[in-house]
Amino acid sequence: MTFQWIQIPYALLTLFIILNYGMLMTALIQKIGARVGGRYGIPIWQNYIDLLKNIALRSKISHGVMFYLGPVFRLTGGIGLILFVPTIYGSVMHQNFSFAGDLILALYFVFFGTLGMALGAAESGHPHSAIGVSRGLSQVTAAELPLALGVFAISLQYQTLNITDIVAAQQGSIFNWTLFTNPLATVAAMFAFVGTMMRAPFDVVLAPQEIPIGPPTEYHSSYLALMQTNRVLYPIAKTVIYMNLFFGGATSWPEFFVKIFAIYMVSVFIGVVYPRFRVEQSIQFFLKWGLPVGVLAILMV
Amino acid sequence: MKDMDKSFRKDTETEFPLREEMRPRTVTAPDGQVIEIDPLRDYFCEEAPKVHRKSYSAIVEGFYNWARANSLWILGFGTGCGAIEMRPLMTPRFDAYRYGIQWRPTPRQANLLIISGYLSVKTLKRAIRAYEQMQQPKFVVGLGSCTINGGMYWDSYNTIKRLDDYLPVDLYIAGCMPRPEALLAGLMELKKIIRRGEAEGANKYAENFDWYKANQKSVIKDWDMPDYSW
Amino acid sequence: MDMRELIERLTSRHKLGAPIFQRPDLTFVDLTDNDRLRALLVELRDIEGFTHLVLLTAVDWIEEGKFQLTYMLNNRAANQTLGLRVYLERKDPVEFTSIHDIWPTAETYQRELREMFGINFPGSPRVMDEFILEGWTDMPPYRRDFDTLAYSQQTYRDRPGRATNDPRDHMKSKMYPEG
Amino acid sequence: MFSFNPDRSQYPDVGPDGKLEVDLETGKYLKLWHGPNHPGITGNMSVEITVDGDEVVEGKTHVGYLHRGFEKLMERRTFIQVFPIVCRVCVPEPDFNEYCYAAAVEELAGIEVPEQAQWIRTLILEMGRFNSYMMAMGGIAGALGSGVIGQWMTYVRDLMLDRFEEMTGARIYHMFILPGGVRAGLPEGFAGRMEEVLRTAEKYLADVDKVLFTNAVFKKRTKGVGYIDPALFEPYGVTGPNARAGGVAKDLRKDAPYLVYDQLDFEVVTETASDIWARAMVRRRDIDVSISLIRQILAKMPTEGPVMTALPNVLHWKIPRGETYIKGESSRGEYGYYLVTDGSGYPRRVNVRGPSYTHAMALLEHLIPGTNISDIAALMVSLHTYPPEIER
Repeated sequence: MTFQWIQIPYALLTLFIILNYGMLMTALIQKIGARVGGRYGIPIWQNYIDLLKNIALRSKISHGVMFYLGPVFRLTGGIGLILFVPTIYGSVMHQNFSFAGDLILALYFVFFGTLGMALGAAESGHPHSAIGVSRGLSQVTAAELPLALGVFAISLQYQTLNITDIVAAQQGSIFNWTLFTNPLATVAAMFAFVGTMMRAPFDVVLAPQEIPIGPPTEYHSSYLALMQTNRVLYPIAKTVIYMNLFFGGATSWPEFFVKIFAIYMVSVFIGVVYPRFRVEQSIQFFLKWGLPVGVLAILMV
Repeated sequence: MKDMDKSFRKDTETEFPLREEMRPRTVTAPDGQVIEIDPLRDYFCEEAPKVHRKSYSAIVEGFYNWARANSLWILGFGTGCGAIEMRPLMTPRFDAYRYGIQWRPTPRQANLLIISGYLSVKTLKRAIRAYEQMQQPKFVVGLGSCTINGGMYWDSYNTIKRLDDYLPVDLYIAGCMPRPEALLAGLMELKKIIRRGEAEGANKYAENFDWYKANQKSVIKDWDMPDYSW
Repeated sequence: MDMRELIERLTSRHKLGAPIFQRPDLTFVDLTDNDRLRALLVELRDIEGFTHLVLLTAVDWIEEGKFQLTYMLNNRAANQTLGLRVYLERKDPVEFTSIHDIWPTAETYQRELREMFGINFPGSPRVMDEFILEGWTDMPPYRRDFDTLAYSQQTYRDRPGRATNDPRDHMKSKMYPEG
Repeated sequence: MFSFNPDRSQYPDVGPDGKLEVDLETGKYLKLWHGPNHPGITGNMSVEITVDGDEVVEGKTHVGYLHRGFEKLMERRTFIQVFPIVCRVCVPEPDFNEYCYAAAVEELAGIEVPEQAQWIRTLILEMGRFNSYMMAMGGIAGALGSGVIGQWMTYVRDLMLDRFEEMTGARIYHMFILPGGVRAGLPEGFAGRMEEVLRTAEKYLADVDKVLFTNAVFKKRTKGVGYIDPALFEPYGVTGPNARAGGVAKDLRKDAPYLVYDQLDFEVVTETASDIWARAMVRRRDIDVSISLIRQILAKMPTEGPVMTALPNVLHWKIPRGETYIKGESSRGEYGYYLVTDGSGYPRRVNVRGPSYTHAMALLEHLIPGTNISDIAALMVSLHTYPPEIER
């Protein structure tokens, strides 16, 4: 596939659609969580208002250059992920900048945001940020292991590192999905998925009762607005990868919305009723359950 | 009620000694470097707050105010007994989330400081710091009779009587203690004030900074923090 | 356990005042020899089963120039509470024996007494640390000669327009019109 | 597998003066303030902790943020004027203050309380205990990150507050139990409406059992964490559910029955593990006891009768010199009022013995070293401490 200039506005359009979808979907999911607790929940457009409010704040203070760059890196992670992953299979407009080895790049971007956040939060000098960051890094590292193993398993299975090709291989019937052709890899990767969605029981990074919301403790106004944008983009970008790799991708926007929502809800269902693991318990969990399943998945292939 | 002892005079002479960890000292770092530390100067910025203008266009400002009013982030700081009615406020019966109200655990991200009830001098010191760390524009709501004029604790030696001497208050909610319905009504009223563009407490604070500081320092005798906590 | 018997037994070895049997399960007794306090407390705790220190507090008898310290002990098995009262001279500096090694929780009570009554307990952990008050330079506030209303009026500003309706007048007119 | 058992050999010991010599400049340790503005702290207090990595080396409790000088304020009010302010000593369970104060005054002034009033007082105290436990259950779950339990429990608590409102006219501060009796009898049809509330509560509590107490993560976070050696109970003055979780059946309702508890039928709930799990479980089961007690009281109490004794002229009400101590089993442990009178119209001294006074100060400071920083909130909430009764 050759590069064409028209891809840039197309990719931006994709980004715009995903951003708005994310804003509405996260609000909807908050509403679902609230309903479990018996509440009515926030208005569906609340995320837009919060974002606007944060941008409209009049004062902001900085703790240094890295403090600026933290949210920027984080957002880059989210946007980069979306840009290099084909959103809609078979659509010229929304396949973005997918290329031959993009799976590796995507895996890199998954980690990139956390890393950038770590630098920024460390600059803010708040001890809770530092604790949150160290927790976040150790947990992401542990959760990454099953994911990496699962991804290796399927790249061996399909003999390619191109996400578009992987999606192509899963078309046709629902039983062509990796979910059915390689269930162990899917399970291993889902461990990582639940583990990195910042929901209970793996929300040690934010953990309000322990370290008041962790890394973003010092972030406010526009910085926080950037991070909020990323908070709606990044989980969806991540879910897109999972959808492409394990659940057959999407061929149209409605299919995309439904699938993303369904996959996202997996973490929500678990998150709503579970208390929180301690960081070493969650690492233990990944090493004990995620890792063997991942190894098995590779062996199976 | 017992009569007041007219002969009692408050001790205004004694200065509170500077705490040990706040005194200047020299420290040897792990790598052998010797560092002079003056905690009251080194760690803080001494700049005074400044007045932040509204945006130039009234329409933009009105739009912003609408957003501010519909996204009130309360600092989760229960300063007094009124905090017990804040929990029903956020739970199924009253559910203030419907109105865009939610808790933030850190002052940096909060816009609304609710002083929930009486303020002892010790808490006042923390409340001032929390208030100053919030970003403009920020709002203060005084909850309960005790923030208005002392209420039940009008003769207590340890609680302040008027909150607006120390922080710029946008709205008071009276009662001991105010019910969640009263809280909701008060917050709705606050929204109207914000939308009208009258909730300029932070600018008021910056304009009358010296007056507020003098009031605060007359009560807090161990003032070992910068004048403005950035 | 019969409290009369117990007090009699103790009186043979310690100088105790006349006991007050307030309720069948509550007795107050004075200890007149302050130096014997620790011995008596240890005996009560280890031999007589008064293992629970309920509270330790002071009463300011300013007219008599004395501080009363009350050590309230409880024997759960026998359902008996014993209030042991000790009197200190009320002139600065007021000091007394610390019992933090008999009951670790006494440390907190002694910190409070040091701060609120100005009664020092040398050797008690963190007794000189600030406990409740912060930056307090006036006299200890629980002493009787500290007037909280006067202090409050000299420190905090009143909001103009506050009218005090003393319930005394209201009740007088409504409930006891004859006086 | 990894072992995360703490090895404390490399940390300094606490010195004889209770201070830990930690050299912060080495960069090995970090001082952290939990509170007063911290979502994991119950109420307005703070814990100053020194951490090494994720492990807490030392913890100090700081209180006094809620100090209003109650004991001083009471000294300049007449006996009847004290009554409206006593309930404000402790916010989540104010009725114990009213009962203890009223009972102390009645004892020193020699006032007999009508039987009907005794039953209503017991009812109020049990309702207050129910509410307080509801907050504790929500708190324990919330401290471990399961917020939905807190939502349910607060909702049930709201229902109970409605009953309080119906009975006393106020949600939080009821000012209902005053020296001589209670202000009024029960409203018409109260028992039926209370039964509805209790049924709803039981439904929600069954859900809590399913969601929380069978949850693997909750078990993992709480079992074996925050262990209190039962040998520490007496030296540290541990009472109430915290002691019952360690197998000691301390319950003043049984040990020293007051009001009408000797006419009611209930068992003292105990657990043996003495960890966070056991303390949560004791409270959970004690809610059932409370519910059954409320039902018993409503069934057994006399329907007619006076609720208030005629007091002497309260404007010139002088009580002869004396002192007394009244205690009761609150939801956190032994709650007591020590009242000293000197023959004048004002109390000479009132001292409030709140159970949190020992739990949140000496005991918590003893328990914190060696725990994980994540467990501090759960540990505090499991001790069920309310700061206002520490500093008054």
